[in-house]
Amino acid sequence: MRDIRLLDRVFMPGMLIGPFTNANPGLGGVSTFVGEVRSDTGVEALELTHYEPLTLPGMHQLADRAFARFDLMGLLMVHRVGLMHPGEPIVCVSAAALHRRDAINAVDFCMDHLKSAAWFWKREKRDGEWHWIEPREQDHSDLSRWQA
Amino acid sequence: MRDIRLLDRVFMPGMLIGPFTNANPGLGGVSTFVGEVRSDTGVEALELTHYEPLTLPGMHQLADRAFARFDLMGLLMVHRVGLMHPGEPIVCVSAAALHRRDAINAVDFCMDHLKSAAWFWKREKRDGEWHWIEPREQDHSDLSRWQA
Amino acid sequence: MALVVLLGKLADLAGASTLPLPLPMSVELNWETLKAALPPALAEALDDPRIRVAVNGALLPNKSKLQAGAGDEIALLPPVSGG
Amino acid sequence: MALVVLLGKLADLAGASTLPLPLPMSVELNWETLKAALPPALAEALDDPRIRVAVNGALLPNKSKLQAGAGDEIALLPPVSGG
Repeated sequence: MRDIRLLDRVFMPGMLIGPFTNANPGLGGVSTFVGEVRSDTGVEALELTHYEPLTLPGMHQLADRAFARFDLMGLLMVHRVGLMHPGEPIVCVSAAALHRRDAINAVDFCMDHLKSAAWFWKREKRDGEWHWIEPREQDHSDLSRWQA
Repeated sequence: MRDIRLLDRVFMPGMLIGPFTNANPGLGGVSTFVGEVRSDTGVEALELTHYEPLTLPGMHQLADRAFARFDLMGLLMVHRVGLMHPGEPIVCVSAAALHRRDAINAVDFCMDHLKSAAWFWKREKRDGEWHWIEPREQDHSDLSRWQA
Repeated sequence: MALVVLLGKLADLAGASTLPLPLPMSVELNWETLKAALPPALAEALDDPRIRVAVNGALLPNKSKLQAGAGDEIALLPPVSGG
Repeated sequence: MALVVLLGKLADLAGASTLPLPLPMSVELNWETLKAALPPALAEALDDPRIRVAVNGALLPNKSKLQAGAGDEIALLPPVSGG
Protein backbone atom coordinates (compact mmCIF):
# COMPACT_ATOMS: atom_id res chain seq x y z
CA MET A 1 0.00 0.00 0.00
CA ARG A 2 1.56 3.20 -1.21
CA ASP A 3 0.16 6.64 -0.51
CA ILE A 4 2.22 9.65 -1.62
CA ARG A 5 0.62 13.07 -1.40
CA LEU A 6 1.17 16.79 -1.27
CA LEU A 7 -1.48 18.55 0.80
CA ASP A 8 -2.21 22.25 0.79
CA ARG A 9 -4.38 22.20 3.91
CA VAL A 10 -3.82 21.31 7.55
CA PHE A 11 -4.06 17.56 8.22
CA MET A 12 -4.32 15.28 11.25
CA PRO A 13 -1.72 12.47 11.07
CA GLY A 14 -3.99 10.11 13.01
CA MET A 15 -6.53 10.31 10.20
CA LEU A 16 -3.88 8.99 7.79
CA ILE A 17 -2.07 6.45 9.96
CA GLY A 18 -5.12 4.52 11.14
CA PRO A 19 -6.36 3.73 7.63
CA PHE A 20 -2.77 3.15 6.45
CA THR A 21 -2.19 0.58 9.20
CA ASN A 22 -5.47 -1.14 8.38
CA ALA A 23 -4.55 -1.22 4.69
CA ASN A 24 -1.53 -3.42 5.46
CA PRO A 25 -2.96 -6.50 7.14
CA GLY A 26 -0.39 -8.92 8.47
CA LEU A 27 2.21 -6.28 9.24
CA GLY A 28 4.65 -6.75 12.10
CA GLY A 29 5.31 -3.10 12.78
CA VAL A 30 4.53 0.43 11.71
CA SER A 31 7.03 3.22 12.19
CA THR A 32 5.87 6.80 11.82
CA PHE A 33 7.47 10.19 11.93
CA VAL A 34 5.43 13.37 12.11
CA GLY A 35 7.20 16.72 11.80
CA GLU A 36 5.51 19.87 13.01
CA VAL A 37 6.19 23.55 12.65
CA ARG A 38 8.11 24.39 15.81
CA SER A 39 6.81 27.06 18.10
CA ASP A 40 9.95 27.65 20.18
CA THR A 41 11.85 29.55 17.56
CA GLY A 42 9.95 32.79 17.20
CA VAL A 43 8.64 31.67 13.83
CA GLU A 44 5.18 33.10 13.20
CA ALA A 45 4.52 31.27 9.96
CA LEU A 46 6.22 28.97 7.48
CA GLU A 47 5.64 28.78 3.75
CA LEU A 48 6.63 25.83 1.63
CA THR A 49 6.83 26.29 -2.11
CA HIS A 50 7.07 23.32 -4.41
CA TYR A 51 7.45 22.86 -8.15
CA GLU A 52 4.73 20.40 -9.05
CA PRO A 53 6.46 18.81 -12.10
CA LEU A 54 9.44 17.83 -9.93
CA THR A 55 8.22 17.60 -6.35
CA LEU A 56 5.61 14.85 -6.57
CA PRO A 57 7.60 12.69 -9.04
CA GLY A 58 10.59 13.18 -6.72
CA MET A 59 8.58 11.85 -3.79
CA HIS A 60 7.52 8.85 -5.88
CA GLN A 61 11.14 8.15 -6.86
CA LEU A 62 12.09 8.35 -3.19
CA ALA A 63 9.31 5.85 -2.40
CA ASP A 64 10.66 3.57 -5.17
CA ARG A 65 14.11 3.69 -3.59
CA ALA A 66 12.68 2.96 -0.14
CA PHE A 67 10.77 -0.05 -1.48
CA ALA A 68 13.91 -1.27 -3.27
CA ARG A 69 16.12 -0.83 -0.22
CA PHE A 70 13.87 -2.09 2.60
CA ASP A 71 11.44 -4.96 2.88
CA LEU A 72 8.25 -2.91 3.11
CA MET A 73 4.58 -3.71 2.93
CA GLY A 74 3.43 -0.12 2.73
CA LEU A 75 4.68 3.43 2.67
CA LEU A 76 2.78 6.62 3.42
CA MET A 77 4.50 9.91 2.61
CA VAL A 78 2.49 13.09 2.99
CA HIS A 79 3.94 16.58 2.83
CA ARG A 80 2.26 19.89 3.42
CA VAL A 81 2.82 22.80 1.05
CA GLY A 82 1.65 26.39 1.34
CA LEU A 83 1.30 28.53 4.42
CA MET A 84 1.57 26.87 7.86
CA HIS A 85 1.58 27.96 11.47
CA PRO A 86 3.43 26.67 14.56
CA GLY A 87 2.03 23.38 15.82
CA GLU A 88 0.75 22.27 12.42
CA PRO A 89 2.08 19.02 10.95
CA ILE A 90 4.39 19.51 7.94
CA VAL A 91 5.26 15.95 7.10
CA CYS A 92 4.09 12.46 7.94
CA VAL A 93 6.01 9.38 6.83
CA SER A 94 4.81 5.96 7.89
CA ALA A 95 6.22 2.57 6.89
CA ALA A 96 4.64 -0.83 7.46
CA ALA A 97 6.78 -3.95 7.38
CA LEU A 98 7.03 -7.47 8.72
CA HIS A 99 10.09 -6.50 10.75
CA ARG A 100 10.70 -3.38 12.78
CA ARG A 101 14.19 -2.64 11.47
CA ASP A 102 12.84 -2.23 7.92
CA ALA A 103 9.99 0.00 9.09
CA ILE A 104 12.17 2.21 11.29
CA ASN A 105 14.99 2.52 8.76
CA ALA A 106 12.64 3.25 5.85
CA VAL A 107 11.12 6.20 7.73
CA ASP A 108 14.58 7.47 8.69
CA PHE A 109 15.74 7.13 5.05
CA CYS A 110 12.70 8.90 3.65
CA MET A 111 12.93 11.74 6.17
CA ASP A 112 16.61 12.34 5.46
CA HIS A 113 15.98 12.44 1.73
CA LEU A 114 12.74 14.40 1.90
CA LYS A 115 14.40 17.10 3.94
CA SER A 116 17.51 17.39 1.84
CA ALA A 117 16.81 16.12 -1.63
CA ALA A 118 13.14 16.78 -2.30
CA TRP A 119 12.06 19.89 -4.13
CA PHE A 120 10.74 22.15 -1.42
CA TRP A 121 11.68 25.73 -0.70
CA LYS A 122 10.90 27.06 2.76
CA ARG A 123 10.64 30.51 4.17
CA GLU A 124 9.90 31.60 7.71
CA LYS A 125 8.19 34.70 8.99
CA ARG A 126 9.85 36.27 12.04
CA ASP A 127 8.91 39.66 13.43
CA GLY A 128 6.71 40.15 10.41
CA GLU A 129 9.51 39.50 7.88
CA TRP A 130 9.98 36.53 5.60
CA HIS A 131 13.37 34.77 5.41
CA TRP A 132 14.35 31.92 3.09
CA ILE A 133 15.82 28.85 4.78
CA GLU A 134 19.15 27.70 3.38
CA PRO A 135 20.34 24.07 3.23
CA ARG A 136 22.00 22.93 6.46
CA GLU A 137 25.23 21.00 6.88
CA GLN A 138 23.41 18.55 9.19
CA ASP A 139 21.17 17.52 6.30
CA HIS A 140 24.15 16.61 4.15
CA SER A 141 25.65 14.49 6.91
CA ASP A 142 22.26 12.83 7.43
CA LEU A 143 22.21 11.91 3.74
CA SER A 144 25.74 10.60 3.70
CA ARG A 145 24.72 7.92 6.21
CA TRP A 146 22.86 6.14 3.41
CA GLN A 147 25.63 6.14 0.83
CA ALA A 148 27.57 3.19 2.24
CA MET B 1 5.67 14.23 29.28
CA ARG B 2 6.37 10.66 30.23
CA ASP B 3 3.85 7.86 29.98
CA ILE B 4 5.04 4.32 30.73
CA ARG B 5 2.43 1.59 30.98
CA LEU B 6 1.74 -2.12 30.88
CA LEU B 7 -1.71 -2.88 29.50
CA ASP B 8 -3.55 -6.16 29.81
CA ARG B 9 -6.22 -5.32 27.25
CA VAL B 10 -6.23 -4.53 23.55
CA PHE B 11 -5.43 -0.88 22.80
CA MET B 12 -5.60 1.46 19.83
CA PRO B 13 -2.28 3.32 19.32
CA GLY B 14 -4.06 6.34 17.84
CA MET B 15 -5.86 6.85 21.15
CA LEU B 16 -2.48 7.18 22.85
CA ILE B 17 -0.48 9.10 20.25
CA GLY B 18 -2.95 11.94 19.71
CA PRO B 19 -3.07 12.95 23.39
CA PHE B 20 0.69 12.33 23.72
CA THR B 21 1.43 14.69 20.82
CA ASN B 22 -0.88 17.32 22.28
CA ALA B 23 0.80 16.97 25.67
CA ASN B 24 4.12 18.13 24.19
CA PRO B 25 3.40 21.57 22.74
CA GLY B 26 6.25 23.09 20.79
CA LEU B 27 7.65 19.79 19.57
CA GLY B 28 9.45 19.57 16.22
CA GLY B 29 8.74 15.93 15.53
CA VAL B 30 7.14 12.80 16.87
CA SER B 31 8.47 9.39 15.98
CA THR B 32 6.36 6.35 16.71
CA PHE B 33 6.73 2.62 16.37
CA VAL B 34 3.81 0.25 16.76
CA GLY B 35 4.46 -3.49 16.78
CA GLU B 36 1.63 -5.90 16.10
CA VAL B 37 1.19 -9.63 16.45
CA ARG B 38 2.01 -10.92 12.98
CA SER B 39 -0.55 -12.97 11.14
CA ASP B 40 1.71 -14.45 8.45
CA THR B 41 3.43 -16.96 10.65
CA GLY B 42 0.74 -19.45 11.55
CA VAL B 43 0.61 -18.09 15.08
CA GLU B 44 -2.89 -18.36 16.52
CA ALA B 45 -2.21 -16.54 19.74
CA LEU B 46 0.63 -14.99 21.70
CA GLU B 47 0.97 -14.74 25.45
CA LEU B 48 3.29 -12.32 27.20
CA THR B 49 4.16 -12.94 30.82
CA HIS B 50 5.82 -10.28 32.90
CA TYR B 51 7.14 -10.08 36.44
CA GLU B 52 5.61 -6.93 37.83
CA PRO B 53 8.37 -6.05 40.35
CA LEU B 54 10.96 -6.00 37.55
CA THR B 55 9.11 -5.27 34.32
CA LEU B 56 7.62 -1.85 34.99
CA PRO B 57 10.68 -0.52 36.88
CA GLY B 58 12.77 -1.84 33.97
CA MET B 59 10.69 0.16 31.51
CA HIS B 60 11.11 3.27 33.67
CA GLN B 61 14.88 2.74 33.81
CA LEU B 62 14.90 2.39 30.03
CA ALA B 63 12.95 5.65 29.78
CA ASP B 64 15.52 7.30 32.10
CA ARG B 65 18.32 6.14 29.80
CA ALA B 66 16.48 7.42 26.73
CA PHE B 67 15.94 10.82 28.34
CA ALA B 68 19.63 10.93 29.35
CA ARG B 69 20.85 9.93 25.90
CA PHE B 70 18.56 11.91 23.61
CA ASP B 71 17.16 15.41 23.76
CA LEU B 72 13.52 14.49 24.32
CA MET B 73 10.42 16.40 25.28
CA GLY B 74 8.27 13.36 25.85
CA LEU B 75 8.31 9.58 25.76
CA LEU B 76 5.40 7.18 25.57
CA MET B 77 6.12 3.50 26.10
CA VAL B 78 3.19 1.14 26.29
CA HIS B 79 3.47 -2.64 26.25
CA ARG B 80 0.74 -5.25 26.19
CA VAL B 81 0.87 -8.25 28.47
CA GLY B 82 -1.40 -11.26 28.59
CA LEU B 83 -3.09 -13.11 25.74
CA MET B 84 -3.07 -11.50 22.28
CA HIS B 85 -4.19 -12.40 18.79
CA PRO B 86 -2.76 -11.66 15.31
CA GLY B 87 -3.29 -8.06 14.27
CA GLU B 88 -3.40 -6.71 17.83
CA PRO B 89 -0.82 -4.10 18.85
CA ILE B 90 1.83 -5.40 21.29
CA VAL B 91 3.94 -2.32 21.77
CA CYS B 92 3.78 1.39 21.08
CA VAL B 93 6.76 3.68 21.63
CA SER B 94 6.51 7.33 20.73
CA ALA B 95 9.09 10.07 21.27
CA ALA B 96 8.58 13.81 20.95
CA ALA B 97 11.56 16.09 20.43
CA LEU B 98 12.59 19.39 18.95
CA HIS B 99 14.68 17.57 16.32
CA ARG B 100 13.80 14.50 14.34
CA ARG B 101 17.07 12.63 14.88
CA ASP B 102 16.48 12.55 18.65
CA ALA B 103 12.89 11.39 18.21
CA ILE B 104 13.73 8.68 15.67
CA ASN B 105 16.80 7.40 17.53
CA ALA B 106 15.03 7.35 20.90
CA VAL B 107 12.29 5.11 19.51
CA ASP B 108 14.86 2.85 17.87
CA PHE B 109 16.85 2.67 21.14
CA CYS B 110 13.77 1.89 23.25
CA MET B 111 12.54 -0.77 20.83
CA ASP B 112 15.91 -2.54 20.74
CA HIS B 113 16.12 -2.55 24.52
CA LEU B 114 12.47 -3.39 25.14
CA LYS B 115 12.70 -6.40 22.87
CA SER B 116 15.94 -7.73 24.25
CA ALA B 117 16.48 -6.45 27.73
CA ALA B 118 13.03 -5.93 29.21
CA TRP B 119 11.46 -8.58 31.40
CA PHE B 120 8.92 -10.23 29.12
CA TRP B 121 8.51 -13.89 28.35
CA LYS B 122 6.61 -14.80 25.21
CA ARG B 123 4.98 -17.94 24.03
CA GLU B 124 3.16 -18.62 20.78
CA LYS B 125 0.32 -20.96 20.02
CA ARG B 126 0.68 -22.89 16.74
CA ASP B 127 -1.57 -25.77 15.73
CA GLY B 128 -3.09 -25.63 19.19
CA GLU B 129 0.25 -25.98 21.00
CA TRP B 130 2.13 -23.39 23.02
CA HIS B 131 5.86 -22.79 22.39
CA TRP B 132 8.18 -20.49 24.32
CA ILE B 133 10.14 -17.99 22.23
CA GLU B 134 13.88 -17.99 22.82
CA PRO B 135 16.16 -14.92 22.56
CA ARG B 136 17.33 -14.25 19.01
CA GLU B 137 20.83 -13.42 17.81
CA GLN B 138 19.39 -10.45 15.88
CA ASP B 139 18.29 -8.87 19.14
CA HIS B 140 21.81 -9.01 20.54
CA SER B 141 23.25 -7.37 17.44
CA ASP B 142 20.51 -4.72 17.62
CA LEU B 143 21.57 -3.96 21.19
CA SER B 144 25.27 -3.84 20.41
CA ARG B 145 24.60 -0.90 18.07
CA TRP B 146 24.08 1.29 21.15
CA GLN B 147 27.21 0.30 23.05
CA ALA B 148 29.64 2.51 21.14
CA MET C 1 6.55 -19.87 54.01
CA ALA C 2 8.57 -18.51 51.08
CA LEU C 3 7.08 -18.06 47.62
CA VAL C 4 8.95 -19.17 44.48
CA VAL C 5 7.74 -17.40 41.32
CA LEU C 6 8.47 -19.13 38.03
CA LEU C 7 8.64 -17.24 34.79
CA GLY C 8 8.57 -18.39 31.18
CA LYS C 9 9.32 -22.03 30.53
CA LEU C 10 10.32 -22.60 34.14
CA ALA C 11 6.61 -22.41 34.98
CA ASP C 12 6.06 -25.33 32.58
CA LEU C 13 8.85 -27.35 34.22
CA ALA C 14 7.34 -26.71 37.64
CA GLY C 15 3.77 -27.27 36.49
CA ALA C 16 2.79 -23.97 38.13
CA SER C 17 3.71 -20.29 38.05
CA THR C 18 4.17 -20.10 41.82
CA LEU C 19 5.39 -22.67 44.33
CA PRO C 20 4.83 -21.98 48.01
CA LEU C 21 7.65 -23.44 50.09
CA PRO C 22 6.58 -24.26 53.65
CA LEU C 23 9.46 -23.08 55.82
CA PRO C 24 9.89 -22.53 59.54
CA MET C 25 10.79 -18.90 60.32
CA SER C 26 14.20 -19.97 61.55
CA VAL C 27 15.36 -21.70 58.36
CA GLU C 28 17.61 -19.86 55.88
CA LEU C 29 17.51 -20.86 52.26
CA ASN C 30 20.66 -20.79 50.18
CA TRP C 31 21.02 -21.74 46.53
CA GLU C 32 21.61 -25.43 47.27
CA THR C 33 18.83 -25.81 49.84
CA LEU C 34 16.42 -23.94 47.54
CA LYS C 35 17.15 -26.35 44.69
CA ALA C 36 16.76 -29.33 47.04
CA ALA C 37 13.27 -28.06 47.91
CA LEU C 38 12.18 -27.84 44.24
CA PRO C 39 11.04 -30.56 41.80
CA PRO C 40 14.21 -32.26 40.44
CA ALA C 41 13.58 -31.34 36.76
CA LEU C 42 13.26 -27.71 37.73
CA ALA C 43 16.24 -27.77 40.08
CA GLU C 44 18.42 -29.20 37.34
CA ALA C 45 17.43 -26.47 34.90
CA LEU C 46 18.34 -23.69 37.32
CA ASP C 47 22.11 -23.97 36.96
CA ASP C 48 21.88 -22.60 33.41
CA PRO C 49 23.99 -19.43 33.81
CA ARG C 50 21.40 -17.43 31.82
CA ILE C 51 18.81 -17.97 34.55
CA ARG C 52 18.67 -15.00 36.94
CA VAL C 53 17.19 -14.83 40.41
CA ALA C 54 15.45 -11.95 42.18
CA VAL C 55 14.60 -11.83 45.88
CA ASN C 56 11.72 -9.53 46.78
CA GLY C 57 11.99 -7.80 43.41
CA ALA C 58 15.77 -7.22 43.57
CA LEU C 59 17.96 -9.05 41.06
CA LEU C 60 20.87 -10.96 42.59
CA PRO C 61 24.25 -10.26 41.00
CA ASN C 62 25.22 -13.85 41.81
CA LYS C 63 22.42 -16.34 42.37
CA SER C 64 24.70 -18.88 44.05
CA LYS C 65 24.97 -16.39 46.94
CA LEU C 66 21.18 -16.49 47.48
CA GLN C 67 20.01 -15.88 51.03
CA ALA C 68 16.29 -16.02 51.68
CA GLY C 69 13.82 -17.21 54.24
CA ALA C 70 10.21 -17.24 55.32
CA GLY C 71 8.28 -14.27 53.96
CA ASP C 72 10.53 -13.81 50.93
CA GLU C 73 9.50 -13.97 47.25
CA ILE C 74 12.11 -15.68 45.12
CA ALA C 75 11.66 -15.19 41.34
CA LEU C 76 13.39 -17.54 38.90
CA LEU C 77 13.89 -15.72 35.61
CA PRO C 78 14.92 -17.46 32.38
CA PRO C 79 16.31 -15.36 29.49
CA VAL C 80 13.69 -13.02 28.08
CA SER C 81 12.25 -13.72 24.66
CA GLY C 82 13.40 -11.96 21.55
CA GLY C 83 11.29 -10.15 19.02
CA MET D 1 6.11 33.08 -25.44
CA ALA D 2 8.22 31.03 -22.99
CA LEU D 3 7.47 30.91 -19.29
CA VAL D 4 10.21 31.26 -16.68
CA VAL D 5 9.24 29.82 -13.27
CA LEU D 6 11.20 31.08 -10.27
CA LEU D 7 11.46 29.12 -7.09
CA GLY D 8 12.55 30.08 -3.60
CA LYS D 9 14.53 33.26 -3.24
CA LEU D 10 14.85 33.64 -7.01
CA ALA D 11 11.18 34.66 -6.99
CA ASP D 12 12.11 37.51 -4.64
CA LEU D 13 14.96 38.61 -6.90
CA ALA D 14 12.61 38.62 -9.89
CA GLY D 15 9.74 40.22 -7.98
CA ALA D 16 7.44 37.48 -9.28
CA SER D 17 7.14 33.70 -9.27
CA THR D 18 6.69 33.53 -13.05
CA LEU D 19 8.08 35.68 -15.84
CA PRO D 20 6.53 35.35 -19.28
CA LEU D 21 9.14 35.93 -21.98
CA PRO D 22 7.63 37.19 -25.21
CA LEU D 23 9.43 35.27 -27.93
CA PRO D 24 8.83 34.78 -31.62
CA MET D 25 8.35 31.10 -32.50
CA SER D 26 11.57 31.06 -34.45
CA VAL D 27 13.89 32.21 -31.65
CA GLU D 28 15.92 29.66 -29.73
CA LEU D 29 16.95 30.50 -26.18
CA ASN D 30 20.29 29.34 -24.86
CA TRP D 31 21.73 29.98 -21.41
CA GLU D 32 23.26 33.34 -22.39
CA THR D 33 20.25 34.67 -24.28
CA LEU D 34 17.95 33.56 -21.45
CA LYS D 35 20.01 35.50 -18.91
CA ALA D 36 20.06 38.53 -21.19
CA ALA D 37 16.25 38.47 -21.25
CA LEU D 38 15.99 38.46 -17.42
CA PRO D 39 16.32 41.29 -14.87
CA PRO D 40 20.08 41.85 -14.28
CA ALA D 41 20.03 41.03 -10.53
CA LEU D 42 18.37 37.72 -11.31
CA ALA D 43 20.64 36.95 -14.26
CA GLU D 44 23.69 37.51 -12.12
CA ALA D 45 22.46 35.11 -9.41
CA LEU D 46 21.89 32.29 -11.89
CA ASP D 47 25.54 31.35 -12.40
CA ASP D 48 25.69 29.97 -8.84
CA PRO D 49 26.53 26.33 -9.60
CA ARG D 50 23.95 25.16 -7.05
CA ILE D 51 21.12 26.59 -9.14
CA ARG D 52 19.54 23.92 -11.34
CA VAL D 53 17.34 24.36 -14.38
CA ALA D 54 14.44 22.26 -15.63
CA VAL D 55 12.82 22.57 -19.04
CA ASN D 56 9.23 21.32 -19.20
CA GLY D 57 9.70 19.47 -15.94
CA ALA D 58 12.95 17.73 -16.93
CA LEU D 59 16.10 18.67 -15.03
CA LEU D 60 19.05 19.63 -17.21
CA PRO D 61 22.30 17.84 -16.38
CA ASN D 62 24.15 20.97 -17.50
CA LYS D 63 22.23 24.24 -17.50
CA SER D 64 24.76 26.00 -19.71
CA LYS D 65 23.59 23.68 -22.53
CA LEU D 66 20.02 25.00 -22.19
CA GLN D 67 17.96 24.93 -25.38
CA ALA D 68 14.43 26.25 -25.20
CA GLY D 69 11.96 28.29 -27.19
CA ALA D 70 8.41 29.48 -27.45
CA GLY D 71 5.97 27.22 -25.59
CA ASP D 72 8.57 25.95 -23.13
CA GLU D 73 8.48 26.25 -19.33
CA ILE D 74 11.89 26.98 -17.87
CA ALA D 75 12.16 26.49 -14.10
CA LEU D 76 15.03 28.07 -12.16
CA LEU D 77 15.65 26.06 -9.01
CA PRO D 78 17.84 27.25 -6.14
CA PRO D 79 19.10 24.71 -3.57
CA VAL D 80 16.25 23.24 -1.55
CA SER D 81 15.87 24.23 2.07
CA GLY D 82 17.07 22.05 4.92
CA GLY D 83 15.13 20.92 7.93
